[in-house]
Amino acid sequence: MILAVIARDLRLALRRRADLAAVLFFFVIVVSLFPLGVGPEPERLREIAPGVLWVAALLATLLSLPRLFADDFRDGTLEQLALAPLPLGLTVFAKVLAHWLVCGVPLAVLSPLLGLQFGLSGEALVVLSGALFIGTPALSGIGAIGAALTLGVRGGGVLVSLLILPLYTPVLIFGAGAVDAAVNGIGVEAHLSLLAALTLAGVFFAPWPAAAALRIALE
Amino acid sequence: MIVDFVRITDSAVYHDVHRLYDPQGDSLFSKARMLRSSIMLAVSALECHRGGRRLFAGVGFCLGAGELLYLHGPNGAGKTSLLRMLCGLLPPAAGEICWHGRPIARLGEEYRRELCFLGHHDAIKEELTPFENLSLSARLAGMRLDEARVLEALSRLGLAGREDLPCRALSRGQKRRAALSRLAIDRRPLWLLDEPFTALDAAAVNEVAALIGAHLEDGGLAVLTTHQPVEITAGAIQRLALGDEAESCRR
Amino acid sequence: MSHRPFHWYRYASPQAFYPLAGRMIPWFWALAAIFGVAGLSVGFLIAPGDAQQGEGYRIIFLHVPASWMSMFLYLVMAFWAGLGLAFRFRLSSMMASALAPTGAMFAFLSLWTGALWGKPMWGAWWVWDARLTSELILLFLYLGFIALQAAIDDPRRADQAGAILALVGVVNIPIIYFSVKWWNTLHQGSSLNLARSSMATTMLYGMLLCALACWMYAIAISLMRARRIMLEREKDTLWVRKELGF
Amino acid sequence: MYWNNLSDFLAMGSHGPYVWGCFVVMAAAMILEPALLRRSRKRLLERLRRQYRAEALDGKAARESSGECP
Repeated sequence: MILAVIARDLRLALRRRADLAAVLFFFVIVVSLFPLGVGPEPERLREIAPGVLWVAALLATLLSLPRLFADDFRDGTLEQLALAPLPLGLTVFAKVLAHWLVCGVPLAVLSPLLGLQFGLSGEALVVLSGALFIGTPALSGIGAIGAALTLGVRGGGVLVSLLILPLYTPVLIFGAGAVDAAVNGIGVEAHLSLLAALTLAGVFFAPWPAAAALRIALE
Repeated sequence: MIVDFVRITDSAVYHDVHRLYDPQGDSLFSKARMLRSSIMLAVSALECHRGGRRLFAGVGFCLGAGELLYLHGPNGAGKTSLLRMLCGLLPPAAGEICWHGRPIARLGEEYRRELCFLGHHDAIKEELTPFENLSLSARLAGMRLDEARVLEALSRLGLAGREDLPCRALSRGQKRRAALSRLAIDRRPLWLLDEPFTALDAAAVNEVAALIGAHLEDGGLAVLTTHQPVEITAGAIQRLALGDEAESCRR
Repeated sequence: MSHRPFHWYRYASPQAFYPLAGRMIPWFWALAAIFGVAGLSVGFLIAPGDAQQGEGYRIIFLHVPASWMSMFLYLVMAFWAGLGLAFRFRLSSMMASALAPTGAMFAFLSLWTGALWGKPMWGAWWVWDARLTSELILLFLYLGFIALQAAIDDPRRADQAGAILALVGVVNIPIIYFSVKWWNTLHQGSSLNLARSSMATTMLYGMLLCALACWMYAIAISLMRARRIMLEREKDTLWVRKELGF
Repeated sequence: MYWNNLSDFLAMGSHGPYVWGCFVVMAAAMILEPALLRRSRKRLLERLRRQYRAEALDGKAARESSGECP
């Protein structure tokens, strides 16, 4: 049943490739703006690269969050999902996974390309992509709570960022920390393991409050 | 699969038969449900508030197998809220809803496996085709359907040539038909339909009425809100008025 | 602030709680004033100067109580909100909404006093150290709670949505705190570690008195705001009309 | 009494502006907040009284059911 929900979301996302592309272009544009603002010195760029790439990934995920529930809420399919004989938490878990596949994975795949702009070494690029790969599920999971809370609320898009960015800080710290450690050549295992812990917590615990928030929104 | 024994306890027999049987085996399947004469939806002293006002209070009724409940009343009388309470989406301010004698709040998924809700929204995705929408809602309801049954259900609702058009391209009435095609394949006993006949032409109205009649004959229950007078042939019909027509105390 | 009315159920309804809160508020204001005067006089007049930090350290008599209160009020808010969500007690949800602005104010005051304390000690208005940063994030959590409740019109849904956010926030506060601490351990450790208090006892008493003053103040102000919320939400009921003499 | 004269007390050993900066802001906050709250409460009471008076005038006050909305 969970696979049915995941397959459904993936098929819907593929039918609307424009949204998908918009999120990725946003990520590329935001990252490419920084060198223009900060200046071309490779040394400084290499220093700020982890932070810039991670914050851009954060914002890109945030941009695509409302899409997680808003369309289903508007055309009534969210009610049917809530009435499916499946715990709502699992349905939300499936949607978070689908959102991660559609939004998180492309970010992780694309990031090494953009890392080159900042002069990151090969090894750092691998760690960057790996950290993003591990971290983005947590972004989707925690973001689902924000998306569910602000469902059908006016000004919801802006509100999501205010609600969710504080909760994103641990993921940002460990994610950017991992890449920073790689750039400086020190061990990344500690960062990545903590990031993985956050992701597990995010993906397995976040859907339940999100489901509760959905139930309230559907009242 | 042949059933070797059937445990006749009040709420269990229906589930055993349902699980042991592949939904395709219609004939034997419905005979098993006739065995269960006491399928019951019992609602007592239901109360609903919206925006600080009390829409209705003290609403209660009992629905046995093969019975249909008409909910009518002016707009804003709380018909939709009552339906949403019955399907567990909206918790009532007071009162209780029991299915098989057990409150639905505690039943959770078990209850949701028994009911099919169709609200104002069509609950179909614009990007997907009617075929995909219907097979998806069937899978979500826990049914494994082969292609033939889905196509047959769609053609029954007059969508013969349009199975593979994205729903965006369909008219309002056709979208409603695509949503209602769900009833053609649904085997769940309790149907909660919120104005199913809106935006439908005469042919479609008769078809849906026939579907509901068949469902009632089959031993199912249905709660219906509608403004058009429609003749549903089978089943005992109860009526419940909400709002000004009713005498429920207005705050 | 977690006083529990003795007859729990009799005071669970806003109608019964409104007059009771009305009677208690003056007492809490009085207590806040007494503790305030005592704490400040100890802190500013009696306590000796500090060896390295000179007289500037006296800011801790304002900074530490504010930080404590901002953290404590968030926990109490999450407690009331969780109660409101679980048992649908409208009164406890109102209490949670009443606490949020005061908590946000204390978080802001903690940041303000922290910055003014940091300037003479570390030479910079804002220092990215673990405790100040997590205090900043706590302020964002408060603002998120208030903004979410303001954006939703239906009071019941606003309460429940706010409750979920508060509970998720409470679970995340330790994670945020330790991740920030892990990221930067510039801060001189917690200034009040009861095990090895590096401060003279008079300073300790001064700080505790100030903390009590802030606590009484928080109770008084949130009871007042809770009463205002009660009037607003129950304006269609008869007891509010009687309350206003109609 | 630690201080021997007022000017030392105010100067706070070269940290005066910082200490008093904190003190003033905190005191202001703890006075402003209740004042704002009292003002908004007064405005709410006026609004409610006006509303009830209007209702009383056009006879809506004669509600038949006594039960207050829980």
